[in-house]
Amino acid sequence: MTALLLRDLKLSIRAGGGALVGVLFFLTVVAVIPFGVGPDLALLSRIGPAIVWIGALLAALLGLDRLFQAERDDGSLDLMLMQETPLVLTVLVKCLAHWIATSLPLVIASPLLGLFMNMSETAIGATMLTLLVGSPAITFIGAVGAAVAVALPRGGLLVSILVLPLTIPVLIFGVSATYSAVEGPSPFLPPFLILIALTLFFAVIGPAAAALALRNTSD
Amino acid sequence: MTALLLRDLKLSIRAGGGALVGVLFFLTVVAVIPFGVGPDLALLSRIGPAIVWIGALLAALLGLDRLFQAERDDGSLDLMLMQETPLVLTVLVKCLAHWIATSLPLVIASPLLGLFMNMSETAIGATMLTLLVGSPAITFIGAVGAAVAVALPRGGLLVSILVLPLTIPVLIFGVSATYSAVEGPSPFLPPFLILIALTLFFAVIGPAAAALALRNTSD
Amino acid sequence: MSETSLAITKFSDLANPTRFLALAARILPWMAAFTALCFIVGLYLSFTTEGDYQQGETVRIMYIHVPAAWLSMMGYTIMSLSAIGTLVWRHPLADVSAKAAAPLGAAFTLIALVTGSLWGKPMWGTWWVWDARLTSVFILFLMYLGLIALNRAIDEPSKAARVSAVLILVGFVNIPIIKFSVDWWNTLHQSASVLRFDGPAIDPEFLRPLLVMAVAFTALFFTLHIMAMRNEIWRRRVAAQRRMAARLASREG
Amino acid sequence: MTHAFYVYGSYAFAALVTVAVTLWTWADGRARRKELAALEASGIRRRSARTKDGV
Amino acid sequence: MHLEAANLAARRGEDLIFEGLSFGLEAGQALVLTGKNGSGKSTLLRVVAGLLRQERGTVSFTDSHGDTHKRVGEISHYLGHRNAMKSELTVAENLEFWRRFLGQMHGPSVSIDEAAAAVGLEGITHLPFGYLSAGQQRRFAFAKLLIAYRPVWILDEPTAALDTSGDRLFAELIEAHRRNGGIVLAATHQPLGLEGVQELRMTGFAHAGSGVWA
Amino acid sequence: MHLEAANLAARRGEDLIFEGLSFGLEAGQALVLTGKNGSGKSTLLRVVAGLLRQERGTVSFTDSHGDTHKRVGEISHYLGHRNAMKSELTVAENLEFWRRFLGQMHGPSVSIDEAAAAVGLEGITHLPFGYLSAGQQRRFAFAKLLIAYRPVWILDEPTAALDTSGDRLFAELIEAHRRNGGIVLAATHQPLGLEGVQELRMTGFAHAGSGVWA
Ligand code: HEM
Ligand SMILES: Nc1ncnc2c1ncn2[C@@H]1O[C@H](COP(=O)(O)OP(=O)(O)OP(=O)(O)O)[C@@H](O)[C@H]1O
Ligand SMILES: Nc1ncnc2c1ncn2[C@@H]1O[C@H](COP(=O)(O)OP(=O)(O)OP(=O)(O)O)[C@@H](O)[C@H]1O
Ligand SMILES: [Mg+2]
Ligand SMILES: [Mg+2]
Repeated sequence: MTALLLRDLKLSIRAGGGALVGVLFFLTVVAVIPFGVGPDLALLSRIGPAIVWIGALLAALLGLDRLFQAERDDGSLDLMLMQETPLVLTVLVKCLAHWIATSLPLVIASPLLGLFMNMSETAIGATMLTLLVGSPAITFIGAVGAAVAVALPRGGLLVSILVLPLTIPVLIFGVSATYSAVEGPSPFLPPFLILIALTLFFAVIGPAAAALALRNTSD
Repeated sequence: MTALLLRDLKLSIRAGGGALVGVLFFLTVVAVIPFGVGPDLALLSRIGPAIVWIGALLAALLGLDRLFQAERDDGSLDLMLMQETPLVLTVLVKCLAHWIATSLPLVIASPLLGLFMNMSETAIGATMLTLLVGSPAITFIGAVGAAVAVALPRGGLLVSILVLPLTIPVLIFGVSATYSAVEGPSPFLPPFLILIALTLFFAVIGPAAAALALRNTSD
Repeated sequence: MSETSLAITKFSDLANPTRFLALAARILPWMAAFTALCFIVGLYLSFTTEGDYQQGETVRIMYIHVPAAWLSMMGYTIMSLSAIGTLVWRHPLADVSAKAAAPLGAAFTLIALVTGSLWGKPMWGTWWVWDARLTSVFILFLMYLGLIALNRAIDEPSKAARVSAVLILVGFVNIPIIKFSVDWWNTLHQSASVLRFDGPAIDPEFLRPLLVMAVAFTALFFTLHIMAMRNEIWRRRVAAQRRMAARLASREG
Repeated sequence: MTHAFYVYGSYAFAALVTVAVTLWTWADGRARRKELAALEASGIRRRSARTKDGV
Repeated sequence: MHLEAANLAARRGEDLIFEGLSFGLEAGQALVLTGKNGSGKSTLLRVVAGLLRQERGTVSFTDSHGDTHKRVGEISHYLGHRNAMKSELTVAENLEFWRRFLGQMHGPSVSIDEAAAAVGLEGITHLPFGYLSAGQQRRFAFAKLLIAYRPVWILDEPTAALDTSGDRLFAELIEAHRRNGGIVLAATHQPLGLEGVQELRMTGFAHAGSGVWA
Repeated sequence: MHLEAANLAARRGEDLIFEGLSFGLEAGQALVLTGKNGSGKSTLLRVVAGLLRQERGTVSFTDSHGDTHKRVGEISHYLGHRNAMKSELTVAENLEFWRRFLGQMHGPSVSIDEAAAAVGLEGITHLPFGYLSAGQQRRFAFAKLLIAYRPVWILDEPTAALDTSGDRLFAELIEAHRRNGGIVLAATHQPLGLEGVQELRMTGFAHAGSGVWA
């Protein structure tokens, strides 16, 4: 399984440039928002965490649709489906690799963006923490969409449509945990714990559903 | 050439439902935003144009990277390269098809989103107009990246470094033109004219550069 | 030849679209009549009962808004049950049922959304707010549309059904969110007053038309669902026969 | 009536959608039945119809 | 060791491609599928590999201890029309990945360099897979079968794109696998030059369109 | 009509694959490339088609009016290892697209249905290309050569994945093209069964590593 993890990481570095696309897209989003809200720094710092979260969510979508399609196109998926290793585990590892290649760099880059958005230290820390904990959930949900996309000849927008509505709870709790850490009055822990719960929940449901979909699309 | 246009449109419709999907995608992205920034209608209407533009950028990026890769993988690119029709024209038509399939539906749906985001009529009109004029530029820039991705199998990183930074000016002038139309005080025309100039500039440079990259594909 | 076709007849009897068609032909007229009757009574009641002292005449919107909202959730539940049928028993009728329910569910969700908006303007002073209930219903609508788009994008019906089934089941998490969002987040929207664990807390004056309308909408849903299922079976039958014709032609030709 | 527009608007919209969906379902069924009849006329018949009844 | 398929039927789209198909293979035996294009050879192989669900019938494998496996894919190598290699990675990286991902079963397997030598291409494993010629790619795809032992080999036109020396080479490797007690199923259009094999001629389309709906 | 290659040399990566290669083909003639895997057959064909830039040498085509074309690709059909068809589209849509995209040249060409019949697959052009078996796909890829006339056919292992009747069919189509005055270049591992062809044996690696740097 480490072999799969390493291979996928290698591939995204060699070919996709996954990490950088994500980070650059993220930067683009963050660069554009100030034009929208104007140079009002107080407002910027207020919506900062939300923008960072939305940027991370959208950036995770880039490249996600081909997570399994690329494997199908060259026949690797066939061999993976045949193995004794539970397919769920294979999916989980591929999710992990995708997360490390695309979302982790965003988590690491988020403090920089926080500075751009004039966020306080607490806000930056809270955003980073919630992102770290919450972004895997997005990848797991996305894996279901990616597995469904194997039945489609090509990837594209459809996958994002199927995936985005399901990610909303993650976004809500991620953002609200950040805000309660910064402004109060509500405590930080409850939404944060729910966020962790969501990630764990989708870490189970996502790969299982993706594996189910993959089993049903092979032909 | 109309044959190519029609084929590409057909392909993107087959792959996922067509124009409906573009609109749905946009709706989904926009539905996600209020969860992040909260249901503050005044704020939403202020960041509305920026969000709509970011949505358009994201939609254009999803799938753009495979514009020529898909053609290479099944060997169609070889036949296209051999033809007498200037390659620039082929690239231009493919860009056009991509734009019609992904960006045009967004342009048409943008008023609806404006309503959701509680934007004023002027803002909606201005967003739609700037999107219509500016979004082709994103496609043309993306085409260069897509072509480079084919020429350099390991050039994934290059693509993102190349493409995303170039789209930032388009985004910035698009958004700022919209805002000056709505709020003033700066006049609408200068940024709008720059936006048109950008689109025209990239309409020439983009396909030419892409064709050059494709010609130099090493195998 | 006759022997094989007999075996096939038995096999398709097991899967049973033919028996379904026979059944549908028998009960559809009755269901249509029942639906019409319920609507006549329901509409009569909704326009003759008293207005609310607080909400005035707008309370009449409730008689369509609430049944439509319920049905939007029920439609998805039916799709989820069908999805289980598809994945576990691989029953072809389950595929058909899920596919036929999607546009109907989307239609009722749209009604709930629009009537809710029309109710919101006089009550809350705005067409739309991004509160939890409203947004989760909006997401339900998007999910319906997404599933319809997915189904159309895969052109092998049984595969489309299996793939959609997985997504339908994953998307089912949204249904409890819709139902309980008003309890979990305090929002503008009314909390449950009919479908509660401790019985309805609503004036019988309003309850009567509401329930009749709910029955009418439900009957309409099922009538249309069976009609749509029948259409889908016919569609597949046409496709199968066309393909058979093409194969035979290419064999003989 | 106080908010006639909203009330009648709601009813009108609901009626519009339900009628549209009903008509669409019905028309779809008719089209399918026509196709089946056309196929039947061109001599392609269902296997089960060949052996016994069938609807 | 025994591979048994009983009364198999499979569907593609809505059409039944074959029906009532049975065969049995003992250790060291091979089955060669022939038949014209579109007759269902690949379909049958995918059913045996567990990649396509059969409509009816069973496939089962009994190993040397007498245990029966229902999922034949797990103890098989499958070489399809596509090579299952990433063109961005080098040959060595590709093979190394599959060696580790597939894991070792009890049986003879060789190192990556030895496998490359066995398919006649030592010394170029450092090249990215995408840089190789069609035949070289096919050879390395075959090398995958040597680096991790699996008793059953399922091969779909293994010699497509190979030169004549490659054909001979593959035939020898297959024979060696059989001598080791392996079982081979192969679909092919050209004679593979194997000895003492069973042959199954596919004809295609049991009953066109005899689906649930028609 | 005359196709002339003079003193060609081509490089793959940094290696010179062949050097000083010349040939000339008149109307109706055919050149068959043979050689082991990786010997540069595909490379040569891609150089002639203009898809790969040669290191040295020239390729030129003189048409029946005596005009000389430098870009041979424009008057050629190229059938590579990959089929250049979209699996999402039906066969008919694919062929229709290529017919319109390639455009008509002065010369015999047939309708899509006739082309499908010519490759032995009439009646299934309404199926999505991706649903076809490997051999059926190859046949339709070949049908592309019939729907738009090009004097020169450049074929890279045209009969890969074909059954024996398919081999014969293709040989006949190629012969028909030659009788019409066409020129054919083909790389192959199996004898194509063509009559009176020139043969060129590729050996590969003129001087390994004799690049600018060595
Ligand atoms: C677009 C806006 C709206 C949407 C999407 C919406 C959605 C829903 C849904 C899904 C239900 C069913 C909930 C359940 O069974 O627990 C419902 C019930 C209900 N809605 Fe709305 N609603 C909207 C606007 C409104 C407005 C403006 C009002 C009135 C001020 C309203 C009043 C009610 C009432 C009274 C119920 C019945 C609650 C019960 O008895 O369980 N809704 N709505
Ligand atoms: N989704 C589908 N819908 C309808 N028919 C299909 C589908 N997929 C495959 N087929 C058909 O199934 C048949 C069997 O294909 P298969 O790939 O098994 O043939 P094959 O014997 O391997 O042929 P080849 O020698 O060309 O590789 C073909 O006629 C093909 O057209
Ligand atoms: N980018 C590259 N760098 C280094 N070597 C390369 C590159 N691309 C191709 N080659 C080598 O060029 C040689 C010629 O390949 P080519 O595809 O022409 O062979 P071929 O004769 O068509 O073989 P086959 O019969 O297998 O199709 C091969 O040895 C291949 O490894
Ligand atoms: Mg095959
Ligand atoms: Mg070659």
